[in-house]
Amino acid sequence: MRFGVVRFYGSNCDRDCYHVVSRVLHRPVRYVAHDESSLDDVDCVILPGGFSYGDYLRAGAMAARTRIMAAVEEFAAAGNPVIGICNGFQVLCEAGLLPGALMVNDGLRFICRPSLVRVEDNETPFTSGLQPGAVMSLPIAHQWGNYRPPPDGFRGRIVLRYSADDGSVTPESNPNGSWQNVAAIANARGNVLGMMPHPERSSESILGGEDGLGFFSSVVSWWEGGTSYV
Amino acid sequence: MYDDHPVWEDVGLTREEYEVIRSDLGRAPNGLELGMYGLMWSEHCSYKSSRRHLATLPTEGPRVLQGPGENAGVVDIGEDVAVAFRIESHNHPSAVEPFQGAATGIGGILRDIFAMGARPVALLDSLRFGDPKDPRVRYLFGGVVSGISWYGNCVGVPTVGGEVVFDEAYADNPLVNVMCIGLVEKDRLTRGLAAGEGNAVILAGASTGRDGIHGASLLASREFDEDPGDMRPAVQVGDPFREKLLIEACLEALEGGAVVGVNDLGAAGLTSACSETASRAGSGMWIDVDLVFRREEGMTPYEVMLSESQERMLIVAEAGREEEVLEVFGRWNLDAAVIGRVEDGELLRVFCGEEELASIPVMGLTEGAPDYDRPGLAPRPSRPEPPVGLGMDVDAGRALLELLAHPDMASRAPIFGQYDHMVGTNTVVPPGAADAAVLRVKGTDKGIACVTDGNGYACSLDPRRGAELSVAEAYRNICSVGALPLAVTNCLNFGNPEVEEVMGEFVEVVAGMGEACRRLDTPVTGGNVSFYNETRGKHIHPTPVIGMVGLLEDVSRHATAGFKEEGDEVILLGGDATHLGASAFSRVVAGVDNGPVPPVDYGAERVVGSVCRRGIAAGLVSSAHDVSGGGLAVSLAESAMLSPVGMGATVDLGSIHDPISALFGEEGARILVTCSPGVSESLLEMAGEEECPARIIGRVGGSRLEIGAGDSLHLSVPVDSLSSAWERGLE
Amino acid sequence: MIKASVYVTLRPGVLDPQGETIKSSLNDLGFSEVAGVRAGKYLELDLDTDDVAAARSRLDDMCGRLLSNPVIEDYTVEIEERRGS
Amino acid sequence: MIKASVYVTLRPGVLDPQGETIKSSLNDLGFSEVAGVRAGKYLELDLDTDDVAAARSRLDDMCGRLLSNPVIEDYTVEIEERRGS
Ligand SMILES: Nc1ncnc2c1ncn2[C@@H]1O[C@H](COP(=O)(O)OP(=O)(O)O)[C@@H](O)[C@H]1O
Ligand SMILES: [Mg+2]
Repeated sequence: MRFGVVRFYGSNCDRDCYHVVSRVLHRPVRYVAHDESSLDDVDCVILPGGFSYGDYLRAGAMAARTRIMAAVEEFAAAGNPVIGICNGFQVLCEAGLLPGALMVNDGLRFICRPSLVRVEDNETPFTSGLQPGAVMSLPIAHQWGNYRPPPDGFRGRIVLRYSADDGSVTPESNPNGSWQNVAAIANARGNVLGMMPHPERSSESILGGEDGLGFFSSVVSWWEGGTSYV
Repeated sequence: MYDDHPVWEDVGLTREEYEVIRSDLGRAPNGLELGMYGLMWSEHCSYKSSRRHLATLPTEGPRVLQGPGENAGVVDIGEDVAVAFRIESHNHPSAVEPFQGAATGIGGILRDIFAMGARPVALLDSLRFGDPKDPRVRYLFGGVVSGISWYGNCVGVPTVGGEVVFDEAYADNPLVNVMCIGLVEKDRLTRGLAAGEGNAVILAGASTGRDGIHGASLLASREFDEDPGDMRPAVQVGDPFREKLLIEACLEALEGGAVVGVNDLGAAGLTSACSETASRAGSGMWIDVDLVFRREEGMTPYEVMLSESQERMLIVAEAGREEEVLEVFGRWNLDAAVIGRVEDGELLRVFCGEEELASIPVMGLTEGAPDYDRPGLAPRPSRPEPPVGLGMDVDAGRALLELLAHPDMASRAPIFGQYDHMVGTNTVVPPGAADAAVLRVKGTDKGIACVTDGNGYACSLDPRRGAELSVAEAYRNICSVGALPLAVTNCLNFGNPEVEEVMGEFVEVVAGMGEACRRLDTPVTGGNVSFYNETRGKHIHPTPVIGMVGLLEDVSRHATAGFKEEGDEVILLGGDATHLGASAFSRVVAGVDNGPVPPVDYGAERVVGSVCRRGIAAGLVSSAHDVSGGGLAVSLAESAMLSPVGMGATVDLGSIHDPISALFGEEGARILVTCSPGVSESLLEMAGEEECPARIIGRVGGSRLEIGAGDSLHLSVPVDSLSSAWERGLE
Repeated sequence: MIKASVYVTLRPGVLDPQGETIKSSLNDLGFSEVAGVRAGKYLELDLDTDDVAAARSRLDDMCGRLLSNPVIEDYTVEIEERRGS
Repeated sequence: MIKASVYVTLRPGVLDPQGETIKSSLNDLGFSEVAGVRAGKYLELDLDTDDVAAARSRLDDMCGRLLSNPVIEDYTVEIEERRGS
């Protein structure tokens, strides 16, 4: 299974995602430039975190309009797995591949710290190996992570919600004001996932935790095992 | 404009300096030339008041690949990997515009690191402000922290450490010192050299505008008496997005092999980048201002040469291969253009098309700058009898809570929580968890530890000892995570050097720092001097900020400060404090603003550090935390608060001379470590081998911190209460 | 050359954390009369054309495609012609 | 009740990285006529008063103290009265 990590101008978690795929998962991976037009040679696309185009105008807005995003749309339409992490999530919303929008955090500030999330949906390629209801610790690092659903109603899947350590979804466990404590959503089909927490930052024990690895290993087993939810 | 002769005063020079220029050139300089001299001979660029003193610092060591004189110092950590690091101040810009001032400070220090061919992997920020209750101070503090957060987060370099101190002395002159660390393969190490006749001089990155003209000579090299409003044109806006592209493009261009040298454009812009690179290589150079891409119309050559526009780099490329370099920048959507050539000879020549506008001996601009032996009034450090216990009848528990809630000691989470400290996935020990940050070095088993430390308060009482203490504390912090201290970079923040009292302090601080670095085997590989931190005749505390890096051979063998397991034994490496001189307790609790600053016992520092490192490397140590601000009691409290579930400890100091001094005194080299009961003996044995004082003083467990001595219990506070005081202190 | 102004505002009903924070800071500073604040963006564009009608439709297009996010934002365009420049 | 609009723009000569990036993104999207973009802030305030003159001076004060950063920004205030509300 071959991964593609998209690099927009200003992406800065591209190398971290590349590292996890190549050094921790031991799977082939290549960088995909923002102006490429084909994803024929990859099986899973990662839109990494960072500050594409400086987060100027709106986080993810300009990246969503680059050439590669047309290819990502096609790739997703064919049912292939696409994951957007942090800025990648913002790009997916801006590109219309996921419903809704990410606004500035309630506190307006950038927040960088571990967060607890509860798994709501394990019927996506990226969560297929996770237990529904399980609570995981994943780092967050964002200023624009306050998820808002579209005005005409949410027609996607909630995949992760910020929670307390016992799994209860409380206002106190919501770091940024997200609707429904949303930390990650997927499209209705389930193959496009956007998440604010950074799984690539908690995929090795030396970094203090491995809860994030499950997202990457899930998609590998899903693909290699041929399990299909989509 | 260039022939509209500005007088020497306009460029910040003295008449004597002007006369030297005249005689060097054998003629009167024209306006452009004078402007260039003015910048290069400014205090900020020429170090004219500090050079001779900095020359006394120890700069050599077996691991030093690059000492002072380059954009950053570099040390070898083995396996072909080197660490580049440097600290720099952005005090004056931050006083005028805290958000952008601090942000562009981050931009500047990053460029010094990737100019060396190193990929920036970590940032640290050392900050000083006035009383946080003052709304203006809150505004400066808030602005600086969000500026660092914005720029650092956007470029994707984690901010992993730093420090903040609040003291009236900085009310009008906040200090913003930022440090950057980069990693480079040894054979990729690049220098700021404009070598090789005919090689191309390429300017890359942002276009040149009118921003920041005379920033170095006016903002950073003068007192700050004027209304900051007057300085506003010099304020610059940062563009971290473009900087991120510039990092990637420069590192990629270097891979191609066509690059001979790289230099950032910082203070004094093109003038400085051209003259420094030519001077280091012993070359001449010509450039044509017409070839410099600009963002504003109608800029004069003078403005182009003096502009301090951000996010620009100078690249010297092999003749005939310039296209390769230009192509890389183009791919990163950055402008780049050949603006001149290296040439033989000794002149920096500036053209506008065919017309030669300036012709100055390169060395005259750089090495030829004035070198002053400014008179200094030797400080008379206050060294009264050390206060013992202060004769006070204090409730130690209440004093501890008061200390923890003090802005200088309270939790820094509200600050580092705004910094992305994890991007890059190298951060093994994040901010707040230990005495130093630890980063792994991918592709090896190694780790690097880094820290900044400064104690302006101690320096104000006793400049020499205060400086020694600052180095010792950095050293101890590096040892506490298990790393071997390697080398030092430093930022020397002072008032006006033309004031004898300030110059006297400066000389003492440099002497103290040099002594400490020699005794602790941590050579100085670079740094920065910031003078003129003075408003309306009031100058800041002499404030040397030490940036130190250390090495862990096995990064998985490191320690953090929080208690780990119930039942672990608490071991004190080092002796007991016997007095309260220059302590946070005497200042905060007793309101006594006096010394003496305890002297550094280098022998003790070395053995305590060594035993701690060896214990950690051998896997004997569960947690380690040094004793510094607030003394033993604060140190124990921090380890309790940082434990996973608010684990307390019961400590019995045995027979001590004076309990308050033992609890809150700050003298001496001390590190608190915890070990599981089975292995304490091995650690004590190690200590014995090195003749390091060490003893078991207590046990981790329970939900309270209890400290007693023999039969008397001096303090018993629930960890929860400690935490709530500590966590709210900075709000 | 046409100079255009684009105002991007949050759609009614969309919570505006920034506006709310500004409002409460203003109240804290003693501006108690401030009953509500909504925060938006203001963009000035220079367009290299003299055809106002065409410019208007192009601006609509720019707003739809990039300058605003229809999920949460509305926009308004104003055009100011500068003759003879 | 008075409704006021505040426009905060960067002072001339101050670098506008956001505006420049938006411009080049618009150009890339085929809007080649876009010769320049300057990005600013737009705030709508509801003020609980009917005294326009007082409101104007209070707004000036708000801009000076919080809404704009005089070091790098300029501001403009527009007031629209809404009678009877
Ligand atoms: N306090 C100091 N200790 C040691 N070296 C210093 C100190 N201050 C400056 N230096 C060294 O002097 C050189 C020139 O500094 P500077 O002109 O500020 O560099 P840049 O042009 O890169 O900003 C640098 O190599 C720097 O490391
Ligand atoms: Mg430099």
